Amino acid sequence: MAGYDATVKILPHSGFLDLRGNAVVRQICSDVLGLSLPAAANQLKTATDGRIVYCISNDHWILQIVDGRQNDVLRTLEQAAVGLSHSFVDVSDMYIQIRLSGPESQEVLSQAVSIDIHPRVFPPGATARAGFAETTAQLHCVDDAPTFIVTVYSSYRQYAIDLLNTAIGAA
Amino acid sequence: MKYSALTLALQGLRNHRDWRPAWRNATPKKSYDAIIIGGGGHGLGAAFYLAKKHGIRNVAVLEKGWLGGGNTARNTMTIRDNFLYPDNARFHHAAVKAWHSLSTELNFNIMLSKRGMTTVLMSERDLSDAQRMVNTTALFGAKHRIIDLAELQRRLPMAVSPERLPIVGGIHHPDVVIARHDAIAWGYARAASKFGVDIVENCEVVDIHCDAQGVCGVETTQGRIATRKLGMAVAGHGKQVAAMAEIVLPIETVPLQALVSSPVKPVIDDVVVLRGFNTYFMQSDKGELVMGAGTDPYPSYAQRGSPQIPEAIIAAILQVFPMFERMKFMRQWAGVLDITYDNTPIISKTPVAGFYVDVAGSGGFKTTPLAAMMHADLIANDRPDPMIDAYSLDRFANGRLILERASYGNR
Amino acid sequence: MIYIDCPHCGERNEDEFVYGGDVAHRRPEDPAALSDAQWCNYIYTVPNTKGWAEEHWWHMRGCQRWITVHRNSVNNELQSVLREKGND
Amino acid sequence: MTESLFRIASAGRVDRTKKLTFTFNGRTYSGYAGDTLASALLANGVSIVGRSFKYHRPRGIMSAGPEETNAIVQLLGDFDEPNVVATMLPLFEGLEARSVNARPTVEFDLGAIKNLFHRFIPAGFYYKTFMWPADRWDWYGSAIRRVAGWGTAPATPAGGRYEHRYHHCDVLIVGAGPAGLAAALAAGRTGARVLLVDNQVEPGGSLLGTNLVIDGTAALQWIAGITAELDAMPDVVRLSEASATGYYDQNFLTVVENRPDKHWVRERLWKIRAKQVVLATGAIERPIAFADNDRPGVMLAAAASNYCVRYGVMPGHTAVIFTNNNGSYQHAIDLVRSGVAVATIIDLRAQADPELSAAAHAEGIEILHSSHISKVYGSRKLRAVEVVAKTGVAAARRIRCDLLAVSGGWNPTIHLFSQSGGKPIYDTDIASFVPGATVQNQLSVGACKGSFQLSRCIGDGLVAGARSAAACGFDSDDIAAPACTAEASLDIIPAWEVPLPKPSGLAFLDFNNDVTTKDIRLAVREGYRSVELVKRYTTAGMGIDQGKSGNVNIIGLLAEITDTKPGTVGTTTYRPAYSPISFGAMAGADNGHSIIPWRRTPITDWFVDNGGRLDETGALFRRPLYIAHAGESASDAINREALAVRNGVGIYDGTPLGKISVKGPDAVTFLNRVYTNAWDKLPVGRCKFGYMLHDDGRLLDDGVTFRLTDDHYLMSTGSGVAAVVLKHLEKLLHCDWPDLDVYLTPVSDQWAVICVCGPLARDVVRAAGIDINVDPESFRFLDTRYCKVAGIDARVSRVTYTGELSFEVVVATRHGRNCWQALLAAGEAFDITPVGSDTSMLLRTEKAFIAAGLEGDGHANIYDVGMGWVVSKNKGDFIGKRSTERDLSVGGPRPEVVGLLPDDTEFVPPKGSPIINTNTDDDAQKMIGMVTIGFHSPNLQRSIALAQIRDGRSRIGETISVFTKQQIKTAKICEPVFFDPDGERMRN
Repeated sequence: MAGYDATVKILPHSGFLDLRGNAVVRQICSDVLGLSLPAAANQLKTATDGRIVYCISNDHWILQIVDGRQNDVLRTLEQAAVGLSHSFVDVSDMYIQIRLSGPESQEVLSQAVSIDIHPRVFPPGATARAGFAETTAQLHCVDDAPTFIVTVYSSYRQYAIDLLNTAIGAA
Repeated sequence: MKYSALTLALQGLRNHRDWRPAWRNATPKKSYDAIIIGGGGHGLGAAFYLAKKHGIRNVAVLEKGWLGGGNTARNTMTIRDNFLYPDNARFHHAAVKAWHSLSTELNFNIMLSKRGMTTVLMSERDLSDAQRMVNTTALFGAKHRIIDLAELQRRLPMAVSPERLPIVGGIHHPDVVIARHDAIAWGYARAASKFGVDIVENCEVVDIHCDAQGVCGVETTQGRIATRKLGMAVAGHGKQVAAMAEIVLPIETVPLQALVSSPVKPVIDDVVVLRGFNTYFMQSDKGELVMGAGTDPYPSYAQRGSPQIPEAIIAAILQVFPMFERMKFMRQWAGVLDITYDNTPIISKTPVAGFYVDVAGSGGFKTTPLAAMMHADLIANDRPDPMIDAYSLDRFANGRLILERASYGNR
Repeated sequence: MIYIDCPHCGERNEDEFVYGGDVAHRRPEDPAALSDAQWCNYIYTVPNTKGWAEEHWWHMRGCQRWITVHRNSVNNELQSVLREKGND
Repeated sequence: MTESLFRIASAGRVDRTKKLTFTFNGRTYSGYAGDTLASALLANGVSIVGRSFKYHRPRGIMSAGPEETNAIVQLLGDFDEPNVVATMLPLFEGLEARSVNARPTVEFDLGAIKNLFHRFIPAGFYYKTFMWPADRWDWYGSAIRRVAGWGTAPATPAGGRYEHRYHHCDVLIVGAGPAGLAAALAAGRTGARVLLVDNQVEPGGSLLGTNLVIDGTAALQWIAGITAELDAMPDVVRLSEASATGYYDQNFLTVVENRPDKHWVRERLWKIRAKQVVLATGAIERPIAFADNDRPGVMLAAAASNYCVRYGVMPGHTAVIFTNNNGSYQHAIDLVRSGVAVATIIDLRAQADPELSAAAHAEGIEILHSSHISKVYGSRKLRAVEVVAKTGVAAARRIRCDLLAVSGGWNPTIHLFSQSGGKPIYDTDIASFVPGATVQNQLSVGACKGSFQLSRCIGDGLVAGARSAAACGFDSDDIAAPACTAEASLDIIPAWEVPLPKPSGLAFLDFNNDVTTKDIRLAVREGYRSVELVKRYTTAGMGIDQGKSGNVNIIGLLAEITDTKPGTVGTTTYRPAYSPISFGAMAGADNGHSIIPWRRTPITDWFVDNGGRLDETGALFRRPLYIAHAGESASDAINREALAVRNGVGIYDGTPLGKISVKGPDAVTFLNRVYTNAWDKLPVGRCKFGYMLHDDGRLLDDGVTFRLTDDHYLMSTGSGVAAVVLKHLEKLLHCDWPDLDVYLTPVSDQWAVICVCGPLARDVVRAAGIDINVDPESFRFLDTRYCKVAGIDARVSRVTYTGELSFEVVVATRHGRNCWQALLAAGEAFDITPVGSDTSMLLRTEKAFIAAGLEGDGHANIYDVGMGWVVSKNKGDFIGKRSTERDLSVGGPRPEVVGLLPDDTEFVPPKGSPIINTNTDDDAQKMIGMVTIGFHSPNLQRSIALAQIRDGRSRIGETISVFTKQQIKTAKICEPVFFDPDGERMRN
């Protein structure tokens, strides 16, 4: 049986830090990371070294670190934020990432996601945290293949993969 | 005219020209010995029992729309008694029994079918909860019985154990019956009308009048009517009506959705509950699968269905009955329930003398005859039968609630 | 499937949210000062507003923040939120 | 094979190069690609396609759309499916179908005997009989059930694949008839995202069945031009065979697409959120009620001409038209031009549009005004009709025909509009209901708004499309409306029924449920006057077509009988689905795990591979109840595991526990307010057990909270309530205590939790190379330390869920499996035993560690379950405090948790067994408590139980009665802690 023209791949583990704090904390983190934390939900900023920061709400960010140095980053951030109300938590194992790519990946993803992911409103660089079938995902469109990175809770790893493969409809 | 095969045959020869209205469409008098607000099964039933059992026949039932147009019209016809806590188990077991002789008593066929109910259990935890329910309710005469996989397979030969939630066993509830929902309102209306009860349609109560002694009358869209005994049996707007007597009822109004398939020849006799999916269905006499689940997750007065509830219900049913894949979803609807904090009815006196309420049945179709009987008894005697002691409004002032929410399918 | 306008995430389907009660149903400041009956009234009696009401909803499958939603319980009509300006 | 007598030589849109063979009621026929099953049956001269629901009267095809009431079939073979509407089913090679509701055959149906008794079974007859013997409806009910129902539910799954798709658009247009196409064109040209859906196999709607002219060319060419332009627009999506079924809140609509572009998908359910909706759903022609108006050969007028023009099929050779409006004249002319001999138009009105009359006369058609059908000849196939003048004494005339094309007017398809929340209003111009004020972002155009002229449909469609796009911020130039064939207005006089020639005749209003004019009169006579009561008493409108063709006639007749106006009678509520949807499409794609996710811990697979009996244990995890060795029974496995924990060492996967990081300067204040106990004195590196209540006093959760740093705590919750607790805590912070400076972060999936428990636990963690000193003096009960276990970064704590010496090893999820294996390997020398949750339930029962969901089931407060020691008396308000105090001040008996030691030590009291007062017969007083859990304890070598008993703590030492299986067993009430009451073992 044929299927939609799209492929699913599990990405290697990344580091993730969950960052909470007010505008002052946001500024300090931006300075320390050399990466400006967006102020509004469902925006992201990418740094040249591959770090990505996703804004979840106006006092909540998730920082993705790809070089495995999340503990160092966490320590540096903690030092910078001493005395300020904040919460920085290592959540590297909370999430796993799936890469969905191919000309029909939008058709596949829209079987599980109710938000609008049409390229007009969800072009490369767009992100959103939204319902993903029976769980939640951070969605990130990275190119106009199109390719979507779907970040889900790690206990839902198998569920998310099975779901996407079923949606693709390959035999 | 008495309903029977004989009169039906005679009328058949006379082109049915002699049938008279099943109930008199009355214009309200200036005053009544008792008034019931709400012309559904509960309200019409209360009027019937006031007339029949208590000899109070100068009674009016005031209905703002058409008879039986509230939850009597929007339910899934299932009459069950699988309740956990003693007060509820006792009341609901008696409530099921109260249906049995009703067709004869009313001379109106309410089409009571003894279908039985089979609950499909899909985890050891559910099985363990089921054991608790079965063991507790046995004390009150309920005949619920845990059944093993082999017996479950015999009762529901089509059921397939889903991979994700394998079936571990079941419960058989032999006493569960279904009845034609609209017929209960019509049957009570006809029988009450015969006793002289005035049934007034399109008559909305807009205010309740009280004096130093308590209730003294109601203001309606058809004028003012005096009474010293006022019963209320409304669903969906109980809070608003009670507020007219300055009573704040502890209820919340929540939609309950249901749906039917297009009709097919008989495939299943039992009412089936899929415990793991919080879903149930049965096949009506007309052949439709009638399906339902829990109440909606937020309150609303809008009697509107939503798309996700039928999807979830049908997806769940297909997990266990995959051969229904090409059956067809035909119609969905939503009723609104008044529910209390403990999902248990209020059949009670109120702080206003002469004002009584039978509300918040949480899907009170199944209790219609008994609740109506108890409400009538309460109105006639101004004191609750021990059967409904626990359903008093007082419990919301002292915290002695009957928190059934953990129990079986209680919604 | 109502379409709830989250002040953080924009309009989202209701199945991303969890209903959390009427804003008017506030927990008393000093429960100890209340009589048993007054306290029970708070616990067991909700406003059950018919018409427009302010409600708490939790955006569980989004920003995970509690938000306030204006909804008409008679017909599920919703009011859009006012957004702060100046977000970059 | 020669062409059938009913197929027109070259007309229609069927593909004559593609011949298809199909079987109906066991006979093989042929048709063409482009046919529906209905058109193919007509082409083969099949007149009886079904039997009616109640009287089993023979029925023929009535319509050409989703309103069909008679041609309801059962598909057979690979496509086994009940209740398929033949008028909407595209013919395919090898199609097999049969009539429903006929035994043994549709031509000779034994059920038809009921037709002879119809006078004895009017509407609602069952309410009046079947009551003897007393209340044994069951006897009759089961017989009646067998004759009710339509098709047969298939016995096996069809194995089709389905999918759901969410879709957003600026403008959704429902219906690709002239109005919808025009709207799509206007909206599409602005650049807006447009979705156009239509339930037919090709666009065009009503135009497909007519010979109208647009812009000087055939309408079909106009359709093709627009379709091509739309298909070239990148942001316009056009769906065929896609039926809009539901219109929900905030412009959320569902559309079922049959045979979508992806061949492996059988049906796709679109879930659409549209900024603007244009409804161009057209109108449905309605019949007229006259005697025997259901005979095979009686068909709706537009349907008859549609079969000729669109499918090249003559539904009959000699036709009579019966109408009350101008619309049918063109249909009559189309029939004649297709080769059908049309003898007569019988018009209820005194006059018709002069031009149309002239045109009809020119085709040789006779017109009889102020006349109506009085009689129909031919019960199995129409042979002739009898016509009489409305007034006067002219003798009845008999006209031979095999097709009677009827039009009682048109009902706008307002179903979706009504579902959107709008109220229909009655329009006397068309004698039907039209949309009232819109309530969502929606416009109705064309026939569904009561505009039947083509030029208006197109003009209004263009305007609606442009306006809807403009509302979404897309503008463009106006499009000029094309010139169209001029059409006369409908000029209808309502005809809800015509007089019956004899009182026993039957004139049908709802063909699907066999509801006649007499049934409506009977209902009214019996007091069922409201339209809702009439519907319910007679079942009118409740059949498979949901009243699409019959409802307005019923409303009209009801108005006439009750001497009011149709607008006053009002409609019944229109509800989804507009047309039925298969269960498969409703459920969507399924891989067995779609609707309930299976969350996995890193150790789940190990249990799957090693005999773990998995069970649902909350929060979508499946955990092992026990891990059985080959040949071992459940109770043997549980006993073995329980003995191992008490006497050796066990290992347990605690990963599903909820974990919440609590951080901020006010963290300790927050904990003090949400837990019953005080948190001020907990040092860093220590943890403590806490109890959380609902504000109504019920138990919410218990668990251990660790202090990691000065202002950072890690809370653990029960696995099943993890999400509930997070929501509860976040709501308190947001709504009640916005002043508290605390951040909560859920971290459940971050950590794997492995519990090593039992007297030998210390030896095992040492053998696994734990790199801290675990001596009792340096690593005390309730200490928590960062360290390495088997080389893996870990946080190890001395907490217990079994009452034994325990080490809870917490590692990052990705290392969970490795750590588990390392501990198993290290424990091999100590015969380490993996244990399941049934075993831990037994162990916690021995220790009376209370389960919030069992002992505290809604009635019991924290004192009742014996946990008063967790309540701090010296702190301010906390959640649940006031309710707990209320219980104390209200007084009265309390359901207290105690232990039970059955006198028969082999008797395990079943869960839920009532504990009864044997001195009373009063049911209400009899039950004084209930067993919450019972076990046979292998460690105590006897049965034990926990129970909730009214004022049980003051009765310790008494003997009580347990009611079980209609027997009474005695047991002694005891302190609930059965094992190691002083807790020495866990502190060891």
